[in-house]
Amino acid sequence: MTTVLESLNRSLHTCMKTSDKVYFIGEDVLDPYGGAFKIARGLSTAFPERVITTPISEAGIVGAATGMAIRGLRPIVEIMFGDFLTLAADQIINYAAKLRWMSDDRVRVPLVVRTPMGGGRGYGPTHSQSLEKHFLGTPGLRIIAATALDDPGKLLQKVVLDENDPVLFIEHKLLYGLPVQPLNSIPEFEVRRVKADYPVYHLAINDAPQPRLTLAAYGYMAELARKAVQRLAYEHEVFAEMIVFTQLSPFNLAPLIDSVIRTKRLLTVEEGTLTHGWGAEILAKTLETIGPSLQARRLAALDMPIAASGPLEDTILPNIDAIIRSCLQLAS
Amino acid sequence: MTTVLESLNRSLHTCMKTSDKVYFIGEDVLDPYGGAFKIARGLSTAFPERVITTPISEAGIVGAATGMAIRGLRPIVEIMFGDFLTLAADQIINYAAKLRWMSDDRVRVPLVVRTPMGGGRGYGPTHSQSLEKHFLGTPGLRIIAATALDDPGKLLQKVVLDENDPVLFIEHKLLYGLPVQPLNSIPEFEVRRVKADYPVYHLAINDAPQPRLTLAAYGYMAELARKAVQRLAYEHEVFAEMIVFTQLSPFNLAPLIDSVIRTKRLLTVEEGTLTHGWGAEILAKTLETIGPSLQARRLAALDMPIAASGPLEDTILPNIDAIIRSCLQLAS
Amino acid sequence: MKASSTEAADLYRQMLRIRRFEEAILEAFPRGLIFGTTHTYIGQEANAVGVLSQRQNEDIVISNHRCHGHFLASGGSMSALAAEMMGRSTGVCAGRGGSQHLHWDNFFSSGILGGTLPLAVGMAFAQKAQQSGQIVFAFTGDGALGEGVVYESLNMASLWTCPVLFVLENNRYAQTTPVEVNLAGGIGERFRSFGIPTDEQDTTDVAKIEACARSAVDHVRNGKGPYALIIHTYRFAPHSRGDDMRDPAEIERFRQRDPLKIQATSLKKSVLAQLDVEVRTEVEDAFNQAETASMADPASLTYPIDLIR
Amino acid sequence: MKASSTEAADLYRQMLRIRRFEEAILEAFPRGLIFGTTHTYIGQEANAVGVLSQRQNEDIVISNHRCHGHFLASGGSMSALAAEMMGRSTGVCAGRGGSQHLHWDNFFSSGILGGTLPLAVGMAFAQKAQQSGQIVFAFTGDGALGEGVVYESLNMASLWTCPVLFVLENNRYAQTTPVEVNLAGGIGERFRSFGIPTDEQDTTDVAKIEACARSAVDHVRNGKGPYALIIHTYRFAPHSRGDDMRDPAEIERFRQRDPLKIQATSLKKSVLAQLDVEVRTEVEDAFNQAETASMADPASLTYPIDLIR
Ligand SMILES: Cc1ncc(C[n+]2csc(CCOP(=O)(O)OP(=O)(O)O)c2C)c(N)n1
Ligand SMILES: Cc1ncc(C[n+]2csc(CCOP(=O)(O)OP(=O)(O)O)c2C)c(N)n1
Ligand SMILES: [Mg+2]
Ligand SMILES: [Mg+2]
Repeated sequence: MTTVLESLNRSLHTCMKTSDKVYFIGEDVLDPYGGAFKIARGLSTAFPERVITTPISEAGIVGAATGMAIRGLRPIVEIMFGDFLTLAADQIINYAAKLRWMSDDRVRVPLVVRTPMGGGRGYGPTHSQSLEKHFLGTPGLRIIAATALDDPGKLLQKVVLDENDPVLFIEHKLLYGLPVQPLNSIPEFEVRRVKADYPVYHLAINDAPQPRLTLAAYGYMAELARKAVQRLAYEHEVFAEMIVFTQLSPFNLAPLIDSVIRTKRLLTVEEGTLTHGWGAEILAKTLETIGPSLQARRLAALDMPIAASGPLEDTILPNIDAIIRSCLQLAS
Repeated sequence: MTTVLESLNRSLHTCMKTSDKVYFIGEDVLDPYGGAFKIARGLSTAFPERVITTPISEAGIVGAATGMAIRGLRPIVEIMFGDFLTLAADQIINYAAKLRWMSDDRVRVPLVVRTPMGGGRGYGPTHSQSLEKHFLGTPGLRIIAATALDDPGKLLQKVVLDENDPVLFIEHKLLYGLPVQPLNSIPEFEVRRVKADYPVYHLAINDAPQPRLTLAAYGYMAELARKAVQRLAYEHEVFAEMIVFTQLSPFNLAPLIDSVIRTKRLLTVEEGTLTHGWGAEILAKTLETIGPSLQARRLAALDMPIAASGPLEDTILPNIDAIIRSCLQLAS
Repeated sequence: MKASSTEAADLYRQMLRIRRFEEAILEAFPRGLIFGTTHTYIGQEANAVGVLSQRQNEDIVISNHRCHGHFLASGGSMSALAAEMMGRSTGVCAGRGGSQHLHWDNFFSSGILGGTLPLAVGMAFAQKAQQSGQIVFAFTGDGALGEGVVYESLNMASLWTCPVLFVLENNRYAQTTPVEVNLAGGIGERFRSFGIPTDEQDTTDVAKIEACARSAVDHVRNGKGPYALIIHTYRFAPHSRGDDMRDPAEIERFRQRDPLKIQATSLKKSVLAQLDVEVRTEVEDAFNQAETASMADPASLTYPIDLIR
Repeated sequence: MKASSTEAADLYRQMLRIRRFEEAILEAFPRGLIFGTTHTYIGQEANAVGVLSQRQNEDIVISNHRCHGHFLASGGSMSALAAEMMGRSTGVCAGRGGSQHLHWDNFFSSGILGGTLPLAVGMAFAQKAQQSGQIVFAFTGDGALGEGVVYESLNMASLWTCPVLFVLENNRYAQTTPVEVNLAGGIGERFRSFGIPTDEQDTTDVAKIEACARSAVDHVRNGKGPYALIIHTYRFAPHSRGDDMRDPAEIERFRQRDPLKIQATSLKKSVLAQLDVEVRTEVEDAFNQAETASMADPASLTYPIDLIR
């Protein structure tokens, strides 16, 4: 069994071994610590010259990495908590994402900014957020979210070695400890990888009748959604299919549309706060695409900061029961 | 005739006269210059102690103003171009907007951040954006957009004198030179102000037949949309009604729902880039509310930076012809 | 000036309260009582206690992620702090904030490094504008000097002659990173290059820190503008929990100048014994009180602003 | 070291090209030829020309909003720059960038103040890592010293011994704000507090600037890390256009040390006359070429990344 953490860590080792252009940059990333979530473990021992521990300067390090990327390196920046991305917002939105286009495509910026997002650990309002919603739809920025499905390390490897435009790579903290789930290993589910550079996954319960609704999710919420789909089938005899995204922005909606054309019912599930979140775009685009027969809802965090206290945090963030409730409402 | 610029400027004078808690803070805001867009003109002469010109430190001045607000003042920060809001993103999202909630409602932050947004002046990729989309849906942050309709100065005054939570106040640059349009002075339109703290406006062509579709817009796009609605009626005999928002986040959708329940067709128009923009949430929420009979589209800027060259900029940003085209498609 | 023996005892008592509280927090983790993580103040007690001895009633304290010591030395309730970390309704912020997000009276902390400094400057500006006589104490670590907004803040504080005392606690590490790896040039120079006068001390002697704080605060309170007190110190416990990469010998060496040991030398055995009992009891009571309080109630959650009106 | 007369003439010629180009730009506005706005370099020509005389072929130049002078002194095409500002397809960035967003070869500028500095540091880091021998010239104004990211950049540059020369052009104003109102402490101190050595000059003498740049560049190119050249200067024209709030007498005073006048004294009348004609012709040709080029074509627009794949 490989955990998501191990998969990402191994992938970074592979990337650095494969190309000496790859640099790893972040706060407290040196061994033996290897970064706050240990994703960098072993890197500085294996590649001492190419792992740079930095001052606590999120804007500065993203900007510096952008400069490195322009000049031929392939830097990976680790932002210790995704909550701190706000500090690098200008460098991401007004610099990294614009430089290629502004230069009439002569400058390329193969920059990867990796960061853990998400709650569930009682870290409180400034260390638990899923702030990717504020970066979605930034022209020139690709946003990718790791999942436990398939091969998160391979996803990261593609981003690091093959991309030539800036990527924000989101990793939910609660994924790290989960086992990686190869597509053929997921009990009771038939999983298809829809052909695309950044895969979209289609999950359906084995031998189920026609699904009544479609769920869309990414990252850790895809895990919760999958469990909800299972319980819906067994406890409520409501059958749903699921689309899991890895590329959030820009996105390939075709697999979702395929499914929704059949089900006419769509639920998006995300951990960020509801309003103006990821699901809004998914609903809007689906509506524009398939027209006036769609029924849809979104499930997300309550529109408030995330409390440290367990019972409060549990109430604020979406959970399996809430997904099931939303599905039942939608299916009825 | 009063221009929007004059209306806002007078409003600031009124605010500072009304309350000695009001401070005005920003780059190059002193007389005789009075700020890059002259909205602050005369303020530093009339209230020399309470107008503070600052270093070029967008994060710092928003943070400092947040501190002032917590301690009983009512600071208004001018960010010279809305494109620079990214620099203050952390102070806005992780500080100003969270402090009340995190303190169990004991801290209040009556902070106003005013900023001009928008293109149309050839300023190029870093001085022409409508970046409010990245801040929409921030829990704890109110976002208000000025319009030329009704009384923009009064809107600003309410924000400055009556609000006790942080507000981002968006002013499209092209509004400044336009005349303020009192509701009863708009030729050929019947305009209703829907009762709400932050008004929502309902516009319909005088004595028109049942409208075929609903347009939703804010800020400068509301001006273009109104002209489009007029031309649609006269040139195409397609009748539309319009909802103009001043409060973007959070928002009151009831007036829009009222209209869309009748028309079943919705077009949102915004100047920000399309994907994950304002319209996404409007479509999503409308769909969730009225269910599976809705037809909707969004018109927005192309998903790219904004070019300096006129013909390119004109192509990237939405215009009246594009609104008309979108309406005709939707109505057909 | 030699402190009277009651004063000396009080300084010791305050440091001991912090020490015992933090130890109790670390012990409470394995018992599953605490949500999230923590950054303890063990080893740095002399800074908060020495500096905040100069705080007057309504002065403001801005703290960072390592805030328990600052909070307790500012008069914050020990049981409310324990309760906050246990997610109870009786917590300082009713369970919303947790360890690093505290607000109580004129005390503020948050978990994003550096971002508290412009707030401190703005608050100081407001107090000056309102001629309240209040000043702001703003605590920061060496690592936070990496953040750009710190320099924006120093510049504004200096330009606008704001009554703020910057207290820079250089505990020689930011998380796992030694200060030399994070910081080029010098700490004092950084402040002085913005025209902010500094006092730099390498000490854990609370009496000495108190004396330095007295003249620093005099400067600030007398309208002479910001001042920076730079204290070279050390933390004995891990950055948060179990993440200590430092050489144990180094820790041992610094433990020789444990602020409690130093201050203990000026106190009688009997006084020490009595304080020991007093503080142990206080901490036990605080934890008992916190533990028996009800969990924060989801029904108490509110939206941060009215969603529609 | 006395420059040979051809060198002296060349420095003059380069400054004159910038001067005449900027004047032509200001004249072109009322004719409706230019999109957006501009920030001219009139008065500061000696900085770009003097400093960039030390640039070797592949060195990198990072510029700011006031970039035309840096661009021309870096060898950028005058007609492409004029075309860029007129929104033509032949513009430096095919009309996408406009006045302040230029990229050509190893030249970069952008319109968000301060944010170019971490890029400069990262580029310098990359050149060092690749042992290319290339260095980075990073130009900044006094006003940009308000931005926090500048200090994050100085810290990284110093810690990582990056081959970058910071050129701080203090023209005594940021837009309408005098430097004293924006900046506490001292400019030199700010750099030195990060361990970055500085050379501070109050001059518009291109020969002097060239000499200072030579030793500064030596330092950087020899792997000794970053260096800051601080040049106290003045702009004669408004910040952008028509927004000049300065005392005309002050402008007049500074015009006494017009870099062109100073450099002219070391050149023969005949040379000056010839250069005058040459440069006038060059500028005219450049503008004609730009004006007759086709407008940028909307069909040339592309999305910044593939939207779906
Ligand atoms: C903006 C930001 N970046 C990173 C962190 C993660 N972090 C928390 S504490 C810490 C080290 C801080 O070092 P220092 O300022 O010296 O304080 P100390 O922990 O030593 O008291 C880091 C990197 C953070 N909280 N905020
Ligand atoms: C982040 C940011 N804030 C504000 C501005 C607006 N602005 C453009 S130039 C300028 C003044 C810059 O002064 P300085 O750095 O001294 O350069 P100078 O114009 O004097 O050459 C300002 C405030 C900007 N472009 N970017
Ligand atoms: Mg430290
Ligand atoms: Mg200047």
